[in-house]
Amino acid sequence: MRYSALRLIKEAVTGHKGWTPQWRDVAPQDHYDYVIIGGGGHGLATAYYLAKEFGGARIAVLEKGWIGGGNVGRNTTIIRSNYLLDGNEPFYEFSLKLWEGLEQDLNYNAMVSQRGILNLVHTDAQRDAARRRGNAMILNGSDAELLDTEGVRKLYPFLNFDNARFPIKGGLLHRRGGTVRHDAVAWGYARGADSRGVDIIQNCEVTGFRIENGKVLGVETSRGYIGAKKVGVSVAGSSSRVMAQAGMRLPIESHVLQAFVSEGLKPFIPGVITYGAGHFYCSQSDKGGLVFGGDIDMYNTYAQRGNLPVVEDVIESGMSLIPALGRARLLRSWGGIMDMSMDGSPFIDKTHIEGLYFNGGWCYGGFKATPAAGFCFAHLLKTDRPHETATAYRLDRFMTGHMIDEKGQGAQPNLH
Amino acid sequence: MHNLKPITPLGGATPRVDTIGAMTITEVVDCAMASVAARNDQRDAVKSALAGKISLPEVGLSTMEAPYSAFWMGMDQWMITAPHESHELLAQEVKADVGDTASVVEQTDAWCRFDVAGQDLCDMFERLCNAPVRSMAAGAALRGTLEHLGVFLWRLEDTTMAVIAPRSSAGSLHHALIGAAKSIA
Amino acid sequence: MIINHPLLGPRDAQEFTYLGDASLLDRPDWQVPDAAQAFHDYLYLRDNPAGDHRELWFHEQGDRSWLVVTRNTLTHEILNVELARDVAKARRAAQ
Amino acid sequence: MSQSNRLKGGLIQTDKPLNFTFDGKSFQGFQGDTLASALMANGVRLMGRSFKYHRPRGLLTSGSEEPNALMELRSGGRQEPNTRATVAELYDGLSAQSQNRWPSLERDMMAINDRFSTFLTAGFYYKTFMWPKAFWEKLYEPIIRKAAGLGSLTGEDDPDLYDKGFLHCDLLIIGAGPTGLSAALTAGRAGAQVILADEDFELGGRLLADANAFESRSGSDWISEVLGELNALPNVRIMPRTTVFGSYDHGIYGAVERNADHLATPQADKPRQTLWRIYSKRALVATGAIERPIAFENNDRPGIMLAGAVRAFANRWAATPAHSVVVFGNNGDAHATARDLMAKGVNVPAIIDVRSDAPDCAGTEVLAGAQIVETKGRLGVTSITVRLANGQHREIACGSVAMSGGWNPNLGLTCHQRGRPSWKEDIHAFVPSSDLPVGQSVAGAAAGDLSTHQALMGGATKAVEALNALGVTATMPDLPEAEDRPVAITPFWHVKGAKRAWLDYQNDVTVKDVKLAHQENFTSVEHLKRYTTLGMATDQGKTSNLGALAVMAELTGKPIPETGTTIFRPPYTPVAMGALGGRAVGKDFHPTRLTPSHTWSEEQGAVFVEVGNWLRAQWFPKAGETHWRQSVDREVLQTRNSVGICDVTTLGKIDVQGADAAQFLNNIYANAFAKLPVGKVRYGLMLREDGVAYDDGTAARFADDHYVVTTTTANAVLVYRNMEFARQCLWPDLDVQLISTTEAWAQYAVAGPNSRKLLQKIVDPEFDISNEAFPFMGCAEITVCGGLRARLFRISFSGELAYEIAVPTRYGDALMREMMKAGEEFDVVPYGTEALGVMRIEKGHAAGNELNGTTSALNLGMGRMVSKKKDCIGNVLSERDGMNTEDAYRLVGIKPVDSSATVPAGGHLMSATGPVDAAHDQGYVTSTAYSPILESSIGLGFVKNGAERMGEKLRLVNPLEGQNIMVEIVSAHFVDPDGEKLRA
Repeated sequence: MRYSALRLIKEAVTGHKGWTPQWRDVAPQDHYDYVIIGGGGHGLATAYYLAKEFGGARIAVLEKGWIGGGNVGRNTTIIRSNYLLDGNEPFYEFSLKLWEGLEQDLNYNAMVSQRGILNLVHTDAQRDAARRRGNAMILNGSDAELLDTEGVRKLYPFLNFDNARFPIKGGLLHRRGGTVRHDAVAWGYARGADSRGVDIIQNCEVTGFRIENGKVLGVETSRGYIGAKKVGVSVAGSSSRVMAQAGMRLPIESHVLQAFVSEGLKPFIPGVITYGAGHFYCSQSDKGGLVFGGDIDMYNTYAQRGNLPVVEDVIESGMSLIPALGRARLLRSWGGIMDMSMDGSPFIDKTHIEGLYFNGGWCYGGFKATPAAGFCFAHLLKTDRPHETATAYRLDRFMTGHMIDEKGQGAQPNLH
Repeated sequence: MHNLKPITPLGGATPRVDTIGAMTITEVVDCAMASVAARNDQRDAVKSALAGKISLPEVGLSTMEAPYSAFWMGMDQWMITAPHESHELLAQEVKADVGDTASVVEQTDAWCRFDVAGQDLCDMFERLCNAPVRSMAAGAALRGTLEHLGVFLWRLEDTTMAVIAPRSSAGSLHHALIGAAKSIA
Repeated sequence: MIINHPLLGPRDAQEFTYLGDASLLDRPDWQVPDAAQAFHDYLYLRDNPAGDHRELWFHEQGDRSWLVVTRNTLTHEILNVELARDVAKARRAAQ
Repeated sequence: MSQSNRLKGGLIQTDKPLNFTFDGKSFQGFQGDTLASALMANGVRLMGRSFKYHRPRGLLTSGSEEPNALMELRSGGRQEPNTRATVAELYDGLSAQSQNRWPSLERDMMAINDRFSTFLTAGFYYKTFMWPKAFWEKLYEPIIRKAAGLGSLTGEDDPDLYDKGFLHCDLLIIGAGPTGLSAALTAGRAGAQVILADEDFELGGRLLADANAFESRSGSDWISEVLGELNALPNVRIMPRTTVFGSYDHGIYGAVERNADHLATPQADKPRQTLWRIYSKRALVATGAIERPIAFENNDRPGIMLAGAVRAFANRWAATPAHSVVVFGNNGDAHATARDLMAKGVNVPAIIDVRSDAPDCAGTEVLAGAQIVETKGRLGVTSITVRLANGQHREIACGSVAMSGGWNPNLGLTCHQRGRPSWKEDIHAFVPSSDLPVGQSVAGAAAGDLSTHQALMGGATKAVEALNALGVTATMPDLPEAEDRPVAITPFWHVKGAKRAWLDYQNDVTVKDVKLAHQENFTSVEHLKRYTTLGMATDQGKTSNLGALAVMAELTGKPIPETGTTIFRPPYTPVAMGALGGRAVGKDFHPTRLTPSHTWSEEQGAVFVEVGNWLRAQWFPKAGETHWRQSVDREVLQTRNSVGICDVTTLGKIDVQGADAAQFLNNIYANAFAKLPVGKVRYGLMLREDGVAYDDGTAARFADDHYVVTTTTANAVLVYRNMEFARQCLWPDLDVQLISTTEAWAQYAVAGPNSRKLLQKIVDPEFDISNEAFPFMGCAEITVCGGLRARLFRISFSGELAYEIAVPTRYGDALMREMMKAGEEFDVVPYGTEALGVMRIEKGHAAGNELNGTTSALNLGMGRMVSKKKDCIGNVLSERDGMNTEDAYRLVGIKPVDSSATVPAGGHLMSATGPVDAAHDQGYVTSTAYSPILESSIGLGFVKNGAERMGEKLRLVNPLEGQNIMVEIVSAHFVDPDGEKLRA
């Protein structure tokens, strides 16, 4: 079924009886060409692009709960391609380009909104780093502008310019960055994949791999054994748990990132702002809620909830940047489990087990990567070669010394 | 004798005293401090070396044997204090006692100290730090955080708490103490 | 969270700095033939269990002791707390 | 309008009238009123508009679960949007405005959405607004955004103070209704440390709202007796106006106390609210239950309320929504509302009870087996249509409907740690299951025990259990005889066949939306919520979630508990951000650290800069200097030509002692330290275990067993932490003791050709600091100014003959003054961090911009320093291939070919003639400065294989700012490359 304004009108006058399921609930078959483990944004996008771009195969997505229930359903909805390093920026720029055509491609309005993302700078050294980054972005075909204090003030007059502990000295503005209605991304990919014959199987937990002679044959699941020529794992915070079933240890720790939303407010914050002197970033949703976040809780965890000190840390930062926030109220906080890698950058790679592929280590950057991660993982699954924008995301890069460390924090996952 | 004039942590020539409601906040400068850390396996040796001066307290506690006091800082580590006016060279003095059994470091000016006194002490401190102030007995000493600062809290008496914080942050600490005192005044 | 410090009793986790997996105590010998592999595995690979996890916390705003905390990563229940120095010494002695 | 809907009695103080305004109209209420009860008493039913369709909205509830009556309170920086009138305590002068309407609440143009509601179904926006492509951001979204949100912020700074504090207790009791009071009495008498917190300003919970909770005495009588006793107990802390909003790990609860929201403005220096972190050994959730509505046709008109709320308004606040109130319910409790209203003289034309076996009720007609099928009234209900058991319809005029679909235990805090509730069939509601947060128990209505008797007994019993677990003996108190009616309920969620029956009042989610979600396969409860926005409003679905779940269960044919529940997340009710920010706002966001020369520098008119938490003098402008460069150039030239002084106290200083101190330093530094002689300083580079350089500094050896290590300002804390890790965890057998002395010593760099001469005037004459006696990289403990102990280091960051001198911090100010006096004859200059930066770039010293966490010793040109002959952190992994490629970055100097050009830090380097793009990137510029000595802009940077490219011309591009210049790669040591000055 194609979505359009016309269709909406037609359904409205006929009592909305014609809408069909956006994806089917199907029972697993015995065998697939590709089994994607994980019905999150990445897994669904992978299935979608496998079916669309690389055609013709039998594909299943296995999801232990309900699709879109992981980080794609609990993030702060930001998209951007404002990375510094060679291994990253072309990939994220590719992703941003896919975002820009996503709705028409999927025939699903995910509300991709390029409202601009502004990284504030507060010291000369931060400005130098912003300049290096902005130039890297432009040299990679993305966009960036360096604003001075007055330039920032024009966009966000209510920031704390006059009584700040760490004065705002400018910012790096990435106009093509913005936000997306996150749940819709999962549903749009699910609908697109489903319409191309992908089996989306919810409530199907993978409990083990069947591996013989170094080759994967299929997966054991809560709904029985499912054979597969190739298995792609795309399970974000559960990466270590799932890959442990294949006997692998990963350069990954699981941490919780809390996110927050305020009560609905009349339009206040036009774009996305990130504070350079505290842990705080914020945008406002089309419903009016301020959507914001900050740092992770710092300790390994699989509990999808955080603790109060980080809530306070984030809101102290927010208050120090936007003193008017004091009268707004925090409505809800939640936590998602991040697969924090050892250099803050992800993996899209084959494993040493034939037929087993891994996509993970996205830290808290996974949402913006969704289209490209899906595309590149599909490319790898199909061709056994990394996509040209994802060649650096190797699992062995710590052995070879090719880290991609945007923050320069080293092997300390909670600092990336 | 040198002729250099000291300034207080708050930058004044003389210590500052503020009285707000029932609380008095006093900047304390007449306090020399030296840390004593026992060398490996020398804890008992250090204790006996210092026995003539002060008995070193157990975890979380302090001892006061005028003119010296001591509070527990960490594993096998203590802070010894004495009046600055008479014991400016406290570290040298202590080192002479302990010899090679301990590492001694002058800490006098690493810290600022405010003695907070008054009957609303607990009401005030429960707005500042997570230490269980109501169950801290006189003599208890602990290290914790107070408004983003790492501090020692030393319960001198039921109604008096010494707050010892990094000297460079004296202004911020003082501001926080004043704010809390006004809040409960 | 509250960490029951072996010397100090219950202390707020906010006073601590988190490092990670307690296997970071087991720094390899720098002179073994496959030292590069050993250091790679030591520094980069993690069990990352969903369950009991031994991990290093530093009481930075307290007595400055490093602790080995055994904590369940699903429930955050803390099962055991030891002084890391004691653990490290015991391991050295055992080797 | 006088208080036309005010009844007799209640707990308000009619002798204390309070004036207030709503949308500019003046009203009067009484002390004890909420804004909601006062408006109700004044006959106001229309209080808001719904989010999507802008339907008229009135009160639904009497408590914090209110979804409809949201208003803006106060104005300017204190304007507070989305305030629930039901919890806003009335004060004299209160001014409230309605929100999310234009131009007025009565005539809201956006109500046109309601006309188009058939198009604006759940998730309609996912299916349209896609063409033309550019129109989403240009046209559709701006329109949607304009309509978004409810109330507004003014953008002005919030002027109020907020406190944060910490409380400790044995037992935290959350909720001071019958359950909480009975628990508090039990625990208080047992001597335990008790905190009793309630979100209301009046304690008592439902006892305040129900007329006949006790058999033989009034509720308020018992409440005051209990509170009287509790108030006298020093171990009990009673906290009204305090919402416990979150349950966190290990018994820590977040609570917000509203200290001054019942006042027009807080008193001077007093907080508006206080955030309390409550550390409890045990906690008892006694948060009661929340009534649920019934979905029927147009059940959202103002005047249609929850029955328990109507009862609360009548009994506690002596207010009624109308003089004629119909009751609609599926349970016995609804009848109590009818009885209480009639007792207060309110007309109850009928009780419509869906139960075919509904009992009679004296004074009114009970329409058993009947349902409401339609309501009328544009801005408030005027009549309802009832379908009787026999199928006939009857219209009944009324100004209000009091509805009850039963009661849901208030689960929030029991589920904050992801506990899943279980289904209790006799009350048809979810109750807490056994997976409660550690230390928590639940009693009373929150546990599904809905009678007053059960509440009293449950509270006391659970308190005894909790205290027993702590080793405190407690006994059950005498409790009054209370009603113990069984819950008589027939599950009933929605009237079948309704065209539009509301589930979520604020977000306009109707039964039909749930059906559409089901049709489109959004059947998981999380999908349902996200697709329809059910339960995402400011009330977080407190009154709506279960109803929708029941509809979905019906559609899927599964029982409700199998359909699931959404996850309860903190906060329980919305919390002002100000309270979570506390005092850490504005200049107080972080502590400010001041250097020993701060006061002196201020006197000189220095410009300060934030360096971490430190404030450092950036430069010292002189009269006539109009640009910072003039000051900085002068400071550099004067230093290089004569002598300058800079406060470098901020550098980290760590005292390292112990028999194995030398071995320890050997392990933590990449270069060798064991053989450093006493009285000498050595530069040291620290690597992370991954081989990347992360800090540098010096170590001075004062004795065989005593070193002082310096770190960069930025990494002082990190290095100290890592050294403790090395000491305790990696080499626990070494005899080493560490302590920071950063703040103990005021330390100044004295640099320039005349630095020795200056210092010779300061250092006491018995210490020979001549070049021979005290050569480059020497250190000594000395005295100055006639006997003050000091430390002297001959080290240089500027490349000049230079020293660093340290004295106890209290004398730092005086030493600065003495040195400036002593230096007058040399034209001494104080210099700030800018000049410091210029000189270190001229000298080619790496600093934070170069030690950026990705650069190795090799990159920094110090590869040979990394010892291969000892065990040190980082040396093994620094040898990985990827870090040692031929084209690895090398630190170089960068000079513009045209000396008038400016080198931008952050510029990228390209080959002189090749393409300009990322694929051809040759490196980047890390630090730049204008060198007044070289009279040129210069820079440091990393260039691929840079060490072999000296003299090569590269193109430096800065497309961000439209720059593109030619530069030459040169040695990073712009001045004195052979170090002759240092050693002079």
